[in-house]
Parts: sequence; C-alpha cells; structure tokens
Amino acid sequence: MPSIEDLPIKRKIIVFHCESALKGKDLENHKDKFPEVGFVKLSCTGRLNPVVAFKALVEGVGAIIIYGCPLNDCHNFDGNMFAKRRVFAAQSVAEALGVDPERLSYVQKDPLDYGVLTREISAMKRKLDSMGVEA
Amino acid sequence: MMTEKTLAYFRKIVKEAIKSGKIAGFLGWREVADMPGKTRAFVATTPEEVDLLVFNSFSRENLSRLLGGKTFYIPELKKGQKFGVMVKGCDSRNLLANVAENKVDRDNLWVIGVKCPGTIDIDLVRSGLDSDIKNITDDGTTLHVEMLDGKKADLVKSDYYDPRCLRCPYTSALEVDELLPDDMPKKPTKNWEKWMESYLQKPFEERRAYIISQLSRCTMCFACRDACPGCYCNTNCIMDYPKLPEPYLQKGTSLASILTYHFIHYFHLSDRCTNCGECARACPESIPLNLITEQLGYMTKTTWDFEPGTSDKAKTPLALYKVEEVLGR
Amino acid sequence: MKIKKEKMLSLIDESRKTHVVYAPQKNGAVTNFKKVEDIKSIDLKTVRTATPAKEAVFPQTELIYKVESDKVHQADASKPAILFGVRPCDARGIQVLDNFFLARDRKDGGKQPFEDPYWKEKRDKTLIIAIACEKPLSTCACSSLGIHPASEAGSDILLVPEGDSYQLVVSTEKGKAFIEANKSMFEDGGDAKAAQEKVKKACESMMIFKLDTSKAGQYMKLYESPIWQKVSQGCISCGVCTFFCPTCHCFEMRDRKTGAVSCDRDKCWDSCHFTVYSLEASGHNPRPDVAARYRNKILDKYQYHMTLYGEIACTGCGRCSDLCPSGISLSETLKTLGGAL
Amino acid sequence: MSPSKSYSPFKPLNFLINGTLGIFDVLKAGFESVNILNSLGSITFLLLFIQILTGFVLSFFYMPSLDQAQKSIMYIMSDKIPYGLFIRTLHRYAADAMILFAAAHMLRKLFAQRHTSTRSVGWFVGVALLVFTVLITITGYILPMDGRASEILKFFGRGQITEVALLVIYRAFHIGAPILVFALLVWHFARISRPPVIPTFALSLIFLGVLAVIVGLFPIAGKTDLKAGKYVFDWIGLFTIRLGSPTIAASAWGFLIAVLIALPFFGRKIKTAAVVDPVRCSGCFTCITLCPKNAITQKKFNISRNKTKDVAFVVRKKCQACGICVAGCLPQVIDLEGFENKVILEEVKGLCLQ
Repeated sequence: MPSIEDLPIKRKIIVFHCESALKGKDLENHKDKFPEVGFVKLSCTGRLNPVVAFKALVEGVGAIIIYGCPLNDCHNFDGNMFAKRRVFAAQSVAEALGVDPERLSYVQKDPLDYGVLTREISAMKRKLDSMGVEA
Repeated sequence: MMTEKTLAYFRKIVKEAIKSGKIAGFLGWREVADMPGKTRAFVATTPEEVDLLVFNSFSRENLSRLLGGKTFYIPELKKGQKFGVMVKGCDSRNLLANVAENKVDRDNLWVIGVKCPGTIDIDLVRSGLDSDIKNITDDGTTLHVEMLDGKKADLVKSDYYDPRCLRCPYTSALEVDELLPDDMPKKPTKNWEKWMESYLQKPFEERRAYIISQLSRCTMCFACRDACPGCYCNTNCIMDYPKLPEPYLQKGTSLASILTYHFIHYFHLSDRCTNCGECARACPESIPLNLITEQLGYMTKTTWDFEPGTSDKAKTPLALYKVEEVLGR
Repeated sequence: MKIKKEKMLSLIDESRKTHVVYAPQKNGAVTNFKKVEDIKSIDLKTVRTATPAKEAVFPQTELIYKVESDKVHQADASKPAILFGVRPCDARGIQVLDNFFLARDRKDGGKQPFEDPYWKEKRDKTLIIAIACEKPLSTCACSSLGIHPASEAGSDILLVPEGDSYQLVVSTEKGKAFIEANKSMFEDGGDAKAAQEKVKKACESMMIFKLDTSKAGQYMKLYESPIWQKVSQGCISCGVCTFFCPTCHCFEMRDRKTGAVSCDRDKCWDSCHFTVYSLEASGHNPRPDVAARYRNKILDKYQYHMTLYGEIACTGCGRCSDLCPSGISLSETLKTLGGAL
Repeated sequence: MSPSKSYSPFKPLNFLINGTLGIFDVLKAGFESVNILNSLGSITFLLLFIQILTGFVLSFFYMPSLDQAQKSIMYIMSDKIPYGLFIRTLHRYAADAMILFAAAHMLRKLFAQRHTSTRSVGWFVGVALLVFTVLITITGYILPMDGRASEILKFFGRGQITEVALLVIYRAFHIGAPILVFALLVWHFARISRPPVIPTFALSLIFLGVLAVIVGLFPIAGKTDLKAGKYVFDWIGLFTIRLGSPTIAASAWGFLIAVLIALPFFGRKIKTAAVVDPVRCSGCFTCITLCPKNAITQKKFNISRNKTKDVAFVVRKKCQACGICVAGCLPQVIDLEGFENKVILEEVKGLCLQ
C-alpha cells in the first residue's frame, strides 16, 4: 500500500510559458541563467492543461510556474484569463488532495519589470530549500 | 419516509401517465428484497411495476446519472412521449447541470420532485452494531433494527444521517414538473460553510497526512467516476487510457497514479460538482471523497459565487470570466 | 489440537522473522489485508475485509521485470508469506483461482498448457491460516456455494474459535509442516470436528442471504434473452464487483517508463466491467452495453467456469452485493434468471 | 493561494498594513497605473474627446465666411470670451498631441507585434484613422484664413477659395470627418475583447494637468499668424505641405500607407488550427462558450448508418490557434496543431525523468 514517502520531490522547476510572453533573447537569457529549469513553450497560457502540470508535480518536479502575458494584453483575447482561473481551480484541487498548492504558481509578465520570472524562480528555489529538497 | 397518502398519490399519477401513454417508463427507486436498508434504480414500464416504486431515507442513489452518463436509461420515445424520473434535491441539481451541458434533453423528461428528508448512511448504522442487520424500518424519528442474532434495537435517526446530507442546503428539488406534497420528517441541518471553514483552519500538513493516508487505499476501480453524475464523457474518458495517444495514467496503484487520477476527476468537476456525495458513497474502500468535493464546492462558492446545478442556463466559472477581474478595478 | 488465542498471536509475531505476514488491519473505516508491522493492529473482529485475501497472492500491481537499456532484471523472488486471518470464503476463492492459474485439467477436454509462474511462486510460498466465522453479515451466503462458515477448503490451517482457544483443522502438508516446526506452542485435546460443526450451525442459523445455485451451468440458454437488460438495471459498469471478488482473475500487462532508457513491466488487475476491456482496435466493442458486460460477469461465474472446471466460481462472500453502489443483489439476479429458465 | 492581488494607488492603507516593505508595492503599483507607455492608444482617445469638447465651444463663435473667419477667431482670442485663448490653444496643441500619440501608439503596437494575424484588422483601421487625423488637422489650419491657411492653399495650387469651398471644408472635413472617425473607432475597438479605452484616472489627471500647464504657459499668438512668413510653422500637423509639391506629398503618403498596410503580411506564421476528433466528441459544447473568436460550431456526425450526433467543429479560417478550447475540453477530444497534447506531455515527462 502506497504512503506519503512515495511522493519524492526533486530539485526541478518547470516553467510553462506563453510563446509571446517569453521569446527570443529574453528566453535565451533565462535558459542561460537557470540551466536546471525546464521551459515548455505553449501557444498561450490558455493552452495549458493543468492535468499535465499536476502530473509533473506528483512525478517529482519541485515546482511549476506558469508565465503568461499581462491580463488585458493577451494575444488571444482571453487565454491568460482562463489560465488564471484554471490554475486557481487546480491549486484548490491540489490542496484538497494533499499536494502543496504553493508549488504551482501563476505569474504575469510585466512590461516595466523584466525581473518577474527571475524572482519567481528564485522564490520557488527558496521554497524548495525550506521544504528540505536536496539536489 | 413518505406517508401512505403521498405514496398512493405518487403511484396513482405515475400509473395514469403510463396508462395514457404520456410516459414510456418511469425511473425511480425500489426496495431490494434481501438487502435491508438498500434501494436500487428501477424503470417501471407497466402499471403493475409502479407498485414497486418507493421513496424513503435509504434512497441514496442519484438517479440523474442514469439519464445522461455512461448508462443511458431513456428508451426510444414516440413523438410527444416523455420519460418519467423521480428526483430529490441533489438529483435535481445534477439534472439541471446536465441539461446546461446538453447531456439531457429536458423536453423529453417528466420530472417528479420530492423534498428530501435526508438519507441514512446504512454503513454507519451497521458499523455501530455488533451483529449485522436483518431488517430495518424507519418511522421518521427512530430506526427500528432487527439484527441477525435475533436482538432488536431502536436507534435515534438523527445520529445516523449521511453527514453530507446534514450540511446540504438544497433539500427541495429544483425546477421540476410536479412536486410531491411536503410531508417528510424534517432533517436537522448544519451550517456547511462554518463546518468547511473550521476544517480549512486545520494546518495543511494535518489535512495532507489524513487525505493521503485515506487515498492510499484507492484501488483505482474508477467507481467514483462511474457513479459521478457530473462525468459525461462515456467511453471517451481520458482515464480509459488504451484508446488515447496520450496516457495520463499508468495502470497500477502507485500514489502518483492515484493522485493523478483523482486530480483529473476533481479538476474536471472543480466548477461543476454539485456535492451530491455519490463518489464517497460508491467507494468500496470508504475513502471520504466528499471532503474533496466539499472543498471544491466551498472554493467555487466563495471565489466565484457560483453554485453548480442551480440553473439550467448558467455557464460554469471555468468557461467564463468577469471583466472586473481582468482590469483589477 | 488446539492453541490459546494469545499464543496464536505471539506465534504469528514470532514467524514475522522468517515470513512476511499479511493480516486484516483497520485503516480508516475499512479493514484490509496489509503487511503486519505491529501485532496489535491485527483486527480479527471484522468479518469481511474490503479487498479479498487474494491480493496477497495476486497483488493489484505486481512487478514482473525491469528493463535497463538492454538488460532485463527479473523481479526479486518473494519471501515466504503467511496469510493470517483469512475467512473461509476468501480461502476458497484462492483455491478456485488455482484452476485458472495452475493449468488444471479442463472438463471439456481442452488443454491449458500455460501455468502462471508468478502466481505459482507466490502460492507455493504462502501459508494460509484461515479463521472460521462466528457471525455472518447480512449478505453472506457461503453455505449456498458448497462451503460453510467453518469450512477448511483452500486453507492450510483452519482456526475454529472455541472459548479462549482455537481448534485446529490442518488439511495440507504445508500446514502440517508449520505445526511441526512450532510444536511447543500447540497442545493436544478437543474435538476439532465438533467445534467446526458447532460454529457452522451457529453461524448458518443467522444467515439470511440465499443464492439459488441449482440452475448453474444452464444460463447459456438465456444468452440472447432480454432478461439481462432487466437484471442489470441500474448498473453503472463501475467494476467494483469484479475488483473485490475473491475469484476474479483478469489482469493485463503494462509497461511503465521510469527513465530515458528504462521501464518496468507490471501485471495489473483489469475488470470485464470496464468499457475498454473488450474494445477492439477497430473501434468495435463486442460487449457494447452494460447488460452485455453484466451478463459476461454472471456467466463467467455461473456458466463458463462450471463447464471448464466443474465448479462455480463464486464463494458466496457477498462483496458484489454489499459494495455495489447501485444496490444490485446477486441473489435477486439469480432468482430472476432461475425464474426465466 | 489567492488570485494575484490588485493594487490601487488610492489605497493609503496598503502602506500602513504592509509595513515598510509595502511602500515599494504601493510605489510600483502607483507608477504602473500612471505609466503612459501602457496607455498611448487610450490617451489618443482622450485627446479626441478634448478636441470634440473644445471644437464644440469654438464652433459657437467661428464664422465660416471668407471675411468673417479671421475676425471671429480674433474675437475668440480676445478678452471678451473668457478662456477663449486657452480653449483655442488647447484645440491646436491637442491636435498635434493626437497625431504624436497616434504615431507612438502605432509604433508600440508594431514593436510589440500586435499588428499581425488576429489584430491585423485593428491595424488596418488604425492606418485609416491616422490618415483621417492628419487630414482633419490640415483642414483645421485652413479655417482661420490667416497666413498659414494661405500657405496651405498655395500648396494645393489655389491662391483664393470661394465662400462655398470654405463652408464645404468646414462642414464636410472638419465636422463630418470626425463622425466617420468615430464609426471607424467602433471597428478599431471591436477587434479586441476588452479594449482599455479609457486611461486610468490618475494618468488622465496628470496628463491633462501637464497639457493645461503647457497651454497656459505658451499660448498661441494670433496676430503673428496673419502675416505671411512670420508665423510659427506647425511641423507636426502640417509637415505634409512642406514636402514640396502635392505629387511628392501624395506619393510619400501613398508609400507610407502601402508600407503600413503591407506590414502585417510579413513574418506571418503558418496557419494552424485546433482539430476536433468527431468520433470521441461528447457534445457538451463547452468549447463554443470558451472560444473567443466564435470559430467553433455544431455539426452533425454520423455514428452509424442511421444514427447521428451533434459534435463540435472548428472553422479553420476563423481559428487563431490559441488552444483555449484544447485545455478546456474535458475528454481531450480537441488537439492543437503545433502544440499537440502528446507532444507537451512527452516534453514534460522527459523533463520529469531528467
């Protein structure tokens, strides 16, 4: 019979990003800065199926970050709006199922502030540290 | 428990409808001869069979799932003919939710509603006795139990309600064609939101340890999915992996598969779950799945001010957005 | 031969050094067979565990082998096990499953050349210590199926409670060997047969669930009959009655990717009630509706197994009726089918 | 785990509650709400409103006849009309600002790649709006019949114009064209689901304040405008007429418009779309409510010879390939070309196993 110990957490972060929010030199910079972070490109954050994100969480990925465009500036009209709601619902279900919902986060690009994603990744790393996840 | 008068009236109108050809059949509950305290779904097609139909506090099964989901019980209807169904509070909410999602054609249905007196958790009754039940009757306030070893016991009914029923705010069936007279005994009610808040006050680690120790019993029999009135994908469910190019689930009971399975089920229901408690009832391992659904119901209500199944027009929150939320004003 | 109740428990505690012991233990609202870590957690009061005891011999997910790039590692050989506190219906269930897994001769003359090595290995290494039921549940019907609440069928050692001790009925060499090895714990005296008879009588007098097995083997006549629509009314095809049946044996092999170049092969339970069970690659499903799947389940137990091995593949444990979320009663089904013949 | 908080610069309590660290949030949020780069388009819209309001006031006193035009303008700028000078100055400066902001808005959308595929209609309408704005500005400079007006008329090859021509310019081009602009604006906004049409309150206040200060400090001198060669030339509104001859100006504008219209067609992606598997579609039509482009319709599908069911169908032409429906489809019946479910799942699995 399985137990809680069967859910190992690795020091691995996956970023699901909208192809318009993170591209070109910006994406390359992030990839260079965080070689251990996996970047998965989506056509829009509205494309993200939270089941995939949750599956990654229970398979051992430490944290999932969903990075989309600012709320009223989606290339696809409403994509990030749906993403925000879906991620919220996914967090609630994860909490009910006993998976830490804070390991799943949704951040938006900020036209003024190019450090949003970098700071979020660092915050997630600190969170993994505080959870005692080792490399 | 219906009074004799209401039961006779109910059977009379159903009989008349069947005789006149207004309905092709009537879906209701009937008692199971050799299993005390259980009822099963039953389609009456002749006036004689109507006499078997009952409604009592053991009629726990949600009949609306038999109208739209995997098992489709509506027969071929002649023109102008309808199919009769009896619903209690939670069934009617699921029926409305199914109508809103084009799963059931409401025009084909003749719905008789009852005011639910609250259902009895028969497993709770059985777990408290030292011998199993031979016969059980309910007179509105007391459960008269006759046990296998010949002893008899009178139990106070209010101790044996399904805990979820006590918290249910929707006792009366919604939007029905005919509502039977309200002569049921009143059930005690508890404040669901207060209970949920006090549950959520507990530290996350404690809740996590509890639910995972319970979920680890899961055998992945998918009974909770099959019993769920909100699951409508039929044979196309993404959990039925072999037909799909993308296997979300690995067969076999590792905790990761169990959690992924329950995540898929409850994420799909996160904004549509009416909290009918069928998943928890169907679970052969008695996993308290209603804890999960009640948290989802609380989340949907507090965040989006939405209660699924209260209207046949409403769109669910994950298919909508509010402009204020976008602009942040 | 007999043994004191506390002594039996300490004997089980002792044998944990050499064996893996599975016994019913309470977890939340239900009792299941689990590996024993603490002897105090054994729950012998619960008459029927949720999952049948077959899970110890035929686990839901069993690792067959691991593949690491081009090497295949067979799963480790299982340790000798003791299955303690099995009820007679579950013990009988394992015996019925032997027909299928151990290539027994078939009655219709057909040969079954293949013997399941994984079942055989586990079965040979497992000692089944059954315990007679003193009281039944309302859905218990073992007496209708040729066994009774104190039957020794399928068990190596049967414990019949009598006062503060157990009378022992030893029916196999394996059981005898176990008793030989721990001779000091047992004492002579008492009449096992009489105790068995007494428990049987006391328990059977309380049973109310009756299965009509007289027509078993004749249901093939009803194959095309519309009666299956009627008996399966309300069935939601969930598969609980098959997953929790002590004589259900369907399984399938699954490969699970565990790394870039490695995978595990598992043997997992399957159920004929699942819609995809009989689905063909063309998209055609020979058992398209609930009635057809329900018919297959009933016929498998009461027809096919009868023609193949001359036995009914049902032990009357009553789980299918008790756990069914739709309240479908096996007794009612058999009565209706018998009436239609 | 609450949805991201929304801040308002008018919530001083934020500062008190959040303590010292909160001040950065408040400052950032405050700066964000007055960030002019986010509201170039809406500022242009605000300027259009200023133009209409001031133009409405000016039209009370302006007389569209050859001999009365100049006098009426001088009357407006005299002390007899309260704030007359201010209003006329505002009307002229705001016209220039409108062109500037429209151009900046276009540039920003161009660099943000907001001019391709789905947004291309908005872009084309925007080009038309720019042309109209410049046209209205030029006609506006003719109305006072001063030195600047004669230079414009000379540019178009006419030393003198008739009374009727002035009336036509005034009624048709300076009052009629803005109505057309409004019609086009409806189209311009309709292509975006929730257009941020109005700038934030704080930004509007700041912008209007700055504009008022500029207008108050540098009012236009009406008398110098009368003398040819002495007036200050408005390079923003009237650059067209210093291009030499009408032919050069027309070809320059033609070239600019052609380039602007051609821009969305460059660097276009291959057209991908979502695809529904009709066999497995269960017909809940959640996708229809989800689709922002209304690209999904109902369609009949034959299950067997005499049985049909309603399934969803994606109209390829309308589909913008965003994938909102793909993630919203519960049985995962819809798939998106280029971002297939399987591909994403395998990618994630690969990352998990690393």
